[in-house]
Amino acid sequence: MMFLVNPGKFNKVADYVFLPVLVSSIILFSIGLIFAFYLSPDDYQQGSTVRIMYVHVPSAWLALLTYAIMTLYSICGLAFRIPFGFIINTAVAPIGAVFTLICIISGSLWGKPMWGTWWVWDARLTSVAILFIIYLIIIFMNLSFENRIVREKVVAIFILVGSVNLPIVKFSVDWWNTLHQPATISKLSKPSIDPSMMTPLIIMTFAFIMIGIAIAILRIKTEIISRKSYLS
Amino acid sequence: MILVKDLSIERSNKKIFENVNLSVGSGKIILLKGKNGSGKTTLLKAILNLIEPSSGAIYWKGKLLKKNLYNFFNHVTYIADKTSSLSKLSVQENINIWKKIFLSNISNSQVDNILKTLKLNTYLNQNVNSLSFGEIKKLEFLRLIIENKKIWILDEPFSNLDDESIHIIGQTFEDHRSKEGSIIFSSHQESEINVSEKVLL
Amino acid sequence: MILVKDLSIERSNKKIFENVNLSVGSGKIILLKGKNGSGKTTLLKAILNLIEPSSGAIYWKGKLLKKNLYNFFNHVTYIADKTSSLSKLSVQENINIWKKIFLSNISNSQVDNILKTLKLNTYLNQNVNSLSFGEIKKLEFLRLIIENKKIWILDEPFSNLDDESIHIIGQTFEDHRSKEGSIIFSSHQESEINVSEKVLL
Amino acid sequence: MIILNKVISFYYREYKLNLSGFQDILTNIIFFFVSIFIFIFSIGPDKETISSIGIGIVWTLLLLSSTLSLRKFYQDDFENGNLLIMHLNGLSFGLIAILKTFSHFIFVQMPFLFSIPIACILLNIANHDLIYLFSSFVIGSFILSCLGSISSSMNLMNKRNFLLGSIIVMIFSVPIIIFSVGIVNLEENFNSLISILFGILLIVFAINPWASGLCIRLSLENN
Amino acid sequence: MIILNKVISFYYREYKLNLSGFQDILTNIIFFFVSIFIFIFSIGPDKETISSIGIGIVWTLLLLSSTLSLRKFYQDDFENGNLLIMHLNGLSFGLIAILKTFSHFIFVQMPFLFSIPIACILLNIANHDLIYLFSSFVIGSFILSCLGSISSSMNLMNKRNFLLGSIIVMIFSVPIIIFSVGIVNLEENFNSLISILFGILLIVFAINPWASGLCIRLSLENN
Ligand code: HEM
Ligand SMILES: Nc1ncnc2c1ncn2[C@@H]1O[C@H](COP(=O)(O)OP(=O)(O)OP(=O)(O)O)[C@@H](O)[C@H]1O
Ligand SMILES: Nc1ncnc2c1ncn2[C@@H]1O[C@H](COP(=O)(O)OP(=O)(O)OP(=O)(O)O)[C@@H](O)[C@H]1O
Ligand SMILES: [Mg+2]
Ligand SMILES: [Mg+2]
Repeated sequence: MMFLVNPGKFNKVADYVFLPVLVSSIILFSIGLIFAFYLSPDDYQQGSTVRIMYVHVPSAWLALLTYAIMTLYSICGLAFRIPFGFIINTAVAPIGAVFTLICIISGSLWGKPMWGTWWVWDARLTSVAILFIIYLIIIFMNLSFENRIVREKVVAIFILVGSVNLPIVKFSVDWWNTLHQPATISKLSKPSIDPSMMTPLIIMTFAFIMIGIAIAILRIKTEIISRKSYLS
Repeated sequence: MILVKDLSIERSNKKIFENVNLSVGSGKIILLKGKNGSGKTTLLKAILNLIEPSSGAIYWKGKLLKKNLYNFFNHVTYIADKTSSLSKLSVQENINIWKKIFLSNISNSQVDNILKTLKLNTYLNQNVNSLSFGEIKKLEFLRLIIENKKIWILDEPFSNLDDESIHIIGQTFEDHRSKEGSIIFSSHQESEINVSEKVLL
Repeated sequence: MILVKDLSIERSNKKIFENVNLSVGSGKIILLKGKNGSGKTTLLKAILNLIEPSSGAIYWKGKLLKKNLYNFFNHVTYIADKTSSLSKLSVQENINIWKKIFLSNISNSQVDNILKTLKLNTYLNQNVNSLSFGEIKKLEFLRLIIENKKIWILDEPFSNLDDESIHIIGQTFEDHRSKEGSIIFSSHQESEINVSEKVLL
Repeated sequence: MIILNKVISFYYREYKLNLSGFQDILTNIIFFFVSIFIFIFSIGPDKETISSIGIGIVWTLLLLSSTLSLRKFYQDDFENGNLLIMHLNGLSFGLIAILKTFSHFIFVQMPFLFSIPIACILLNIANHDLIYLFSSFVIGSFILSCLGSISSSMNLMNKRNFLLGSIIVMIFSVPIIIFSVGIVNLEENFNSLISILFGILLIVFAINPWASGLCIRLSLENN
Repeated sequence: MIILNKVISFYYREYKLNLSGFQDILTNIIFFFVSIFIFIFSIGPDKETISSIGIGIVWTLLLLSSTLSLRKFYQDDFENGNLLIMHLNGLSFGLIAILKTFSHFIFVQMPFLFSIPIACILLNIANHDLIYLFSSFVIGSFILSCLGSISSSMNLMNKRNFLLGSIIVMIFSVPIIIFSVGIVNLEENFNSLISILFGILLIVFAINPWASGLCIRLSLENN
């Protein structure tokens, strides 16, 4: 598993993996879309707007997952002095931001028919918006600080501090009663979602993951190249 | 007292200078010479521990300067190539502030004297931003007297000054040397000052 | 072309200078000399109509300069004692901005040449605030070439420069003179430039 | 048409200075949203309240942004000598003031203009208010730019009586804002109110090059 | 006790400087009151709403106007070389950060403290809330000063994107806002909430000299 922390090994593994990942993401996406639009039923309450879910939920999960990964790598970078951690942080932040944006936009589109407004100030929505802004700040810090060494550390610390927001996003629906849907799948024993909706959801989730990985590989590789001078 | 040993400095992966050696004893005046961009200012800043050298070290009284920084600062006045007087305040206000922050016990008449030799005495209530460039520069030299330290580190002290002022500053240098003080300064101009050593960068 | 006649200037009721006469013809290089605070900068600014004289007048091509101001400005480049490049931008960005605002049709290769003679060509992508003082000063001279005007008004162009750069600027002056341009500049330093007239303030 | 070219290149320079890239515009907008967040957090998420004070929030932020950037208005260019260079480049002081005012309007106020629709979504401002908000906002922010120009050029001179002047100018913005907010709330009077506002705009716009130009000239003389 | 003398003279200097920048302070306060007027006008004269959101508004405005003055925090002294002089005068970077933070608190935030009572009258905030508001305000504004110090020292290194620092401050102040507004609204929990706020203060205060000091050092190196 050294390829997760070592740039050289990562490059090697990435070369093998990239094409399969890309192909499978395309295939999964096509299947997922077919399922989402043709093979899944309308919801008895929500009608066909329920199909937004197949974009909304995977992107929300990935937004959170990406941030969690960044948090882990920040710890690697700061505590264990593994520079690869900083590389991942820089490379992955925009991807997370895009997922968050997709989540917010799809959620708003969903919210208009369901709740009657595009936006409400409930705990989950607000915390997701903050997550988005945190992502943007990370990106801007990466762009605008000149001194690399300081920048990396500052960004990593910022990521760690910002990770307080993650549990708030995740559990806000349980902690406060809000408009937003509570967790469906996390009830491990018995998902409260219909299996006919479950299949496309899972396929779409994997499609999103694969696309995320593919873009991440590209970005991490360019990041590694741009730092060749000191990575040895 | 100050010993610069094999100092090399890089900025953004670009070598500025390599293996500079320099020693500043008491009663010595040292002149840094070199083209524009040869690293005079950089060297002076490195001596003040503001720039991390890529190799080599600086010693102060035999010990690593870095370990002894604030002790060293207690003996140093630095005049940078930019002036530091506050342009929105008057000359008098600037002097007052300097007297306060450097905890100087210089007497008012002493200040008046220096202002008179520097021909600044008529400008006391004028705002610094309405002074001429050379007058602002001369005002800066007051800090040398107010701070009253052993080591003077000066970056291009003579630029923008007329010959008469340069002469006065030169005399101040001699004075300081005779009091066992040491001076290290950079300059592009030839001056009448009798330097102990000339370092080419 | 420029004729300064019996010019006196007061600032805050204090006489700076009185009855200065000066004429700047084409192909002439005029040097202003004087002590710090003698009013060199003030005179240059008065010529640019930035300071109202208390008596006397300035003529441009026989007419009162004041009446003809923007026409006059079309022929003048002024380099003040402070540099004007934007310190947060890179050298290249500064040059681009200058090219735009002075509507200059100077070619890129010409700029490259000058940068090379001034030894600034390696700093193109460096931010101006990380250049050395002299390099910033040299960068400023690029404006002379980019603006490409007849009359150059320069305030202490040689301070903070090394001898080599002064020599290069001196050659540029000679060039300009041979093209019937005129230069008026102030300086404290002696230089090798063959001035047509020296005005003492 | 040389002067037109010069104006264009003036804006090229302003653009370079203000937005060295897309990310600066984005930071402006993000700043706007974060401020809205802060408001919401401190007021509480009650829908009714939020939509009733939404317009106030937008106006406050507008005012904030224009005060925030006042110092940048002339100060930087004055200190590094670029104001002088512009003048010597053939732009009269009055013209510089006009150009700078527009530049402030475009580079500082406009980003807010573009974020208003989104702000309306977040703040539950009714759609039919949007048009009132928009028009009053455009006019009001331009008035603020003009006033900002006058007061910050007064500040260049760094003399006590002028300090007071710049503060007085700031105070002038109070009735204007009150008017503008009124426009949105009193829809029936919209036309008459907006013409009053427009009148104020014309007056301020006419005074601006004259007053700011004079201040710039005097400050250059004294520097 | 040389260091004590130096600290005292540091404040003498700050005092002189801030007085000459008096109009900035006044501008902040004017901004504060103008914004309050804006809110009152946009809400309409309904007393209930006004007093219910009053505290939130005061808090937000406090936050916004302290971001207003961030630029003055280190920038000026950095550019004219006085930050360097202070350091060479024997004040370590961390100490400079601490002193500057207090100076910001005293010269920028304090004037607001004095305007709070007036704001309370305007906003119909009950008298017995005033004491809560005051104590939470003092602690909260000191936290803001610390955050401001960190972000504006970061800004020294990042030459262009001025607003980024403000945004960071504002994001971090979200929890502070929540707690502080909470203090006033939930009087029964006053003690526990204020101790949370105090805890945050301690953390930020401890980080500040370290973080700001580092940033100042690096920026001096690169200048
Ligand atoms: C802009 C508005 C919205 C945002 C920012 C948002 C955000 C999120 C997030 C972050 C998650 C992932 C939570 C987790 O992993 O536990 C999520 C899940 C979900 N959202 Fe939304 N949402 C929005 C609007 C909506 C709307 C309008 C609906 C439907 C009425 C909706 C239905 C769901 C459902 C069903 C899930 C899956 C819950 C689960 O299985 O855990 N969302 N949303
Ligand atoms: N942060 C930096 N990154 C890259 N290069 C730098 C940086 N800072 C300074 N330099 C370069 O270092 C060189 C030395 O600068 P320095 O200011 O020491 O020169 P100097 O000898 O004082 O010149 P001058 O006589 O013009 O004052 C310059 O060429 C400058 O461009
Ligand atoms: N607004 C003002 N009020 C009073 N005196 C002023 C004002 N502006 C300038 N002066 C004085 O005018 C004198 C001339 O200034 P000027 O800048 O022209 O001198 P200079 O010859 O350029 O000197 P230097 O060689 O130092 O640059 C100075 O003594 C200055 O103090
Ligand atoms: Mg130098
Ligand atoms: Mg001069």
